Amino acid sequence: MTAPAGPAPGSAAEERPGAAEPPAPVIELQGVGVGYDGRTVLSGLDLRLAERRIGVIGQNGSGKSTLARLLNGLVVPDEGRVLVDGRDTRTEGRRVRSEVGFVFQNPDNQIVFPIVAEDMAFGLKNLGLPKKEIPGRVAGALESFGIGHLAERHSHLLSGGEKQLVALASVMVMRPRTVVFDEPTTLLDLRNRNRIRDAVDAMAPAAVVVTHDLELVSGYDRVLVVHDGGIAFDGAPGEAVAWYREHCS
Amino acid sequence: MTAPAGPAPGSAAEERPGAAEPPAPVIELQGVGVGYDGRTVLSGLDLRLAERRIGVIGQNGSGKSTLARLLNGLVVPDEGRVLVDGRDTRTEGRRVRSEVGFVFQNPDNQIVFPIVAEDMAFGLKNLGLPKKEIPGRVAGALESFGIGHLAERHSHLLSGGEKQLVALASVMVMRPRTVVFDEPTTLLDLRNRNRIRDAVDAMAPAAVVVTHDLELVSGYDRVLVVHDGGIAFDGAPGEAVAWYREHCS
Amino acid sequence: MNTSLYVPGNTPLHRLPAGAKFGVLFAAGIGLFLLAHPGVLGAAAAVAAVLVLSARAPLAALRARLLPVGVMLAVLFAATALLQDVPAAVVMLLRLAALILLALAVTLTTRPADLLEFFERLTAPLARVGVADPERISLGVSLVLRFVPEVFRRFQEIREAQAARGLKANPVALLVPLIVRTLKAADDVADAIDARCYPPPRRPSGGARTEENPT
Amino acid sequence: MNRPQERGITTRDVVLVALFAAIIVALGLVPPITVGIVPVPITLQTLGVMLAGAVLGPVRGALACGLVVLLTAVGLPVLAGGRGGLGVFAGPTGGYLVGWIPGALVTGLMVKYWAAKLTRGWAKAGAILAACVAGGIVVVYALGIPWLSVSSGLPLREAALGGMVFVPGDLIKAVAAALVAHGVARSYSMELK
Ligand SMILES: Nc1ncnc2c1ncn2[C@@H]1O[C@H](COP(=O)(O)OP(=O)(O)OP(=O)(O)O)[C@@H](O)[C@H]1O
Ligand SMILES: Nc1ncnc2c1ncn2[C@@H]1O[C@H](COP(=O)(O)OP(=O)(O)OP(=O)(O)O)[C@@H](O)[C@H]1O
Ligand SMILES: O=C(O)CCCC[C@@H]1SC[C@@H]2NC(=O)N[C@@H]21
Ligand SMILES: [Mg+2]
Ligand SMILES: [Mg+2]
Repeated sequence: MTAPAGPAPGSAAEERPGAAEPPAPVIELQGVGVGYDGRTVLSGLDLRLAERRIGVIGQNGSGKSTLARLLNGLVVPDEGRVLVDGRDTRTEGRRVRSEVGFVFQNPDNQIVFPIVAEDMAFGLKNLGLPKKEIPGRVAGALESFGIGHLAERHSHLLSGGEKQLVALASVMVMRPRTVVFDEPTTLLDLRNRNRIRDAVDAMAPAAVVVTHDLELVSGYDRVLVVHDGGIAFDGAPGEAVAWYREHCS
Repeated sequence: MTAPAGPAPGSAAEERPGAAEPPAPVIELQGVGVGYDGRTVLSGLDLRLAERRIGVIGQNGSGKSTLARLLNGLVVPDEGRVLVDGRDTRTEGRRVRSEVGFVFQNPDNQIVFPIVAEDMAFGLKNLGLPKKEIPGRVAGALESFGIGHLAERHSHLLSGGEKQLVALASVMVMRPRTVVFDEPTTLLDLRNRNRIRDAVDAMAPAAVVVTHDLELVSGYDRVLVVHDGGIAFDGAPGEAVAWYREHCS
Repeated sequence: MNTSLYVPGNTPLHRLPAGAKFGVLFAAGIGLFLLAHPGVLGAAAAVAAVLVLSARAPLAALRARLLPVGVMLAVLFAATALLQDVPAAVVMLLRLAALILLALAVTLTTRPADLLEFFERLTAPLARVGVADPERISLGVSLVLRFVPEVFRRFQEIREAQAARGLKANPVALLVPLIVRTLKAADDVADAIDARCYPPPRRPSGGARTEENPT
Repeated sequence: MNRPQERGITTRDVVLVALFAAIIVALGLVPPITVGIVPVPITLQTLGVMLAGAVLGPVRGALACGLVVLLTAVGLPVLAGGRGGLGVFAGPTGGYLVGWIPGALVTGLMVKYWAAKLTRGWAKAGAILAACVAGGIVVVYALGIPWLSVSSGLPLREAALGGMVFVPGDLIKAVAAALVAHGVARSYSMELK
């Protein structure tokens, strides 16, 4: 019902490797409301996201995925607007999506071509990158996640963890400045989950991570709890998780 | 690599409600080996399962789902045999499946009828139950999980948690003596996960639960760690989880 | 979505057995094509419309269902009027409207389960000579109803995933993962069905299926 | 294979047939276009018919189409534009609709016994295309055009000429179906049946 404003956005000092990263784009939600078939999912949302690691938690159906999709224009608001570095996601969707990448829960959805390298190249061709540059970029992205050896493999025959890493690489190859993750570790075991966690922690772009895995966000700069159509809590990870455990289980 | 035999099967005393349960069927694996397309997944497995709550953990691709499917004859071994109360799953598959129910990870793929009540009735029809008895049994099973109000709803419009409860109820309505679960909570949030956990804890039949959620199995009688084609550890939950954390992450 | 066409309720049409409704629909289908009198056809269409309304379906659902049909009929009407003449077009319009509304009335008020049972009885003679297996047909039918919304949802997920990678909508790029995912899902669905002891024990009049373990 | 033995049509076959029928139905949710004066819609569902044969094989492909036809017959709105019911069979598109069944069968036979045996990528894709054209166009039209003539009262020649408006669209669909089927075969190996 009520949506108590949490403490001010986290201010945890950052000591991440590769500190020379470009600043994260500023994502602003102004009076945002979204509904499906007339049923309101999120309403009156005002948010300014600029931290490098932001977690989003909340119950099934609370609207986390909807919020995530708003950030790069996959969903456009019914009311209000979403600005990424001042660009409206409604009118400049394609441009916004080239800056804000998205990794989904189920990597199968993202795979278009059967061979890993082919699939990654496909995304770059769509960006209009010169042909000559593509193989280098693809190899580089795969290497940076330690999966160079998968380049010629069949995407659909990879293990769950490998697939998720490939999906992540296929987004990173496009050099987004922020990556939004919607439950990237749900299908994974401990080791694969840790691989993804480490990959996310180490990567240069900023990240917004939607997850049910409350440990994942423990070192983040800021955590939002989505509840009852709004952000019910907004603050440091420890307090956010405590609030969520108390109010939502 | 090595598969040290763990300590003897757990012996934790049981204090579960509804203690008048029928004894769990005894499931025996004798020299079981399984592979797909010539690649060995499990080999030389000898196991005797008779505890009321058994957990199975292990890495992605280690063969947990394969092991689970062996227990009710959905997969039959290439070598050796699986006996449920002395019945071979290869030759008496149908009979075994009426005693050993199965709940899958993804409820989207196990609810096969468009209306909830129809889906519940499906298994009962397959058991050859007289038509008149079906509606009563269906209503009873739904009530026992507190989801009587969902009977006439469209399956595809349920939330993830509701779907998994319906899937569970549609197995329980067949009155199995053991239920095998293959990661029943992976797609769920905290609250829905707890609903499923509580439902599993409270139900009368015995349970074998495959999961990546290590907390889920903490109160179980026995936990198996599947690794490198065999059972690498077999014992009490705390030790099994510790072994898994140490060797597999 | 087509699975939500059935509207739970307790109107007289709901209570009528599925077989009777289909019998009437079938007979009407043939009858309406033998008739060509606009008055009679108009009356039939009116009766059909009343039957649809008697199902007490939400108006929004009805409108969504009837709109595309209306457009199709309008085009057909124009085509027939141009190619032949207006009276012929009127006859065609009333005839098809009557049939479509009747079919809709049946769909709105018949539970898929009842519909399936009716198929089973309908195909029983075929089953006896081993051509069809009623059990399998009815399972197939309900699976289609169950999975159309699922396929649609997956389609949207895939389109979204591709848009997020900057891809423009491309039917080939959309369909390949959709079909691969569907083929993979089929394994899980089949397992879930087998796990619930499918197929049912053979009935005395049953089909020609070979049981895994007779007795 | 370590699944329990089952003879003939397995549960998995039933599920594959049904799920593919669901894809064909879902393709009908994309709004159909009606061209000119010929009262038959251009629909993406024919793409699904070609795919059913090419991906599942002749028997399962034909069964998937048969299931869609059955659902239509009992009055479910499974065709493009939310149409269904016995009226469709009596209407101008009834012949095409019934033609889907042998159409998928022929496509499936050609893919199974010819295209699938080719090894070079482009040769295989070309053979699948030929199979889609033969089954999804030639066979479907062979039933569709005569019935169009009967139900609309047009002479056969005019009906055939009118039917030609679908050729460009159907050729594009055949190319798309061949590319998709080829892509699927590369991603997921499955025996055709
Ligand atoms: N495309 C859609 N059409 C209709 N309703 C939708 C759609 N997407 C989401 N919803 C509904 O909106 C609500 C919020 O959905 P959303 O997916 O954002 O929740 P979530 O917090 O991500 O849940 P989960 O933890 O289960 O992923 C839910 O009630 C859902 O059913
Ligand atoms: N039907 C199949 N055909 C071919 N290979 C298979 C099949 N099912 C499983 N496998 C392979 O067998 C191995 C074990 O699979 P299984 O599904 O049992 O693992 P799991 O422990 O359940 O993994 P996860 O935690 O990801 O669910 C994997 O390498 C998998 O790729
Ligand atoms: O929807 C119907 O009423 C049946 C479909 C008939 C459509 C035919 S099939 C061949 C040709 N190609 C099209 O795109 N439409 C027609
Ligand atoms: Mg979500
Ligand atoms: Mg598994």
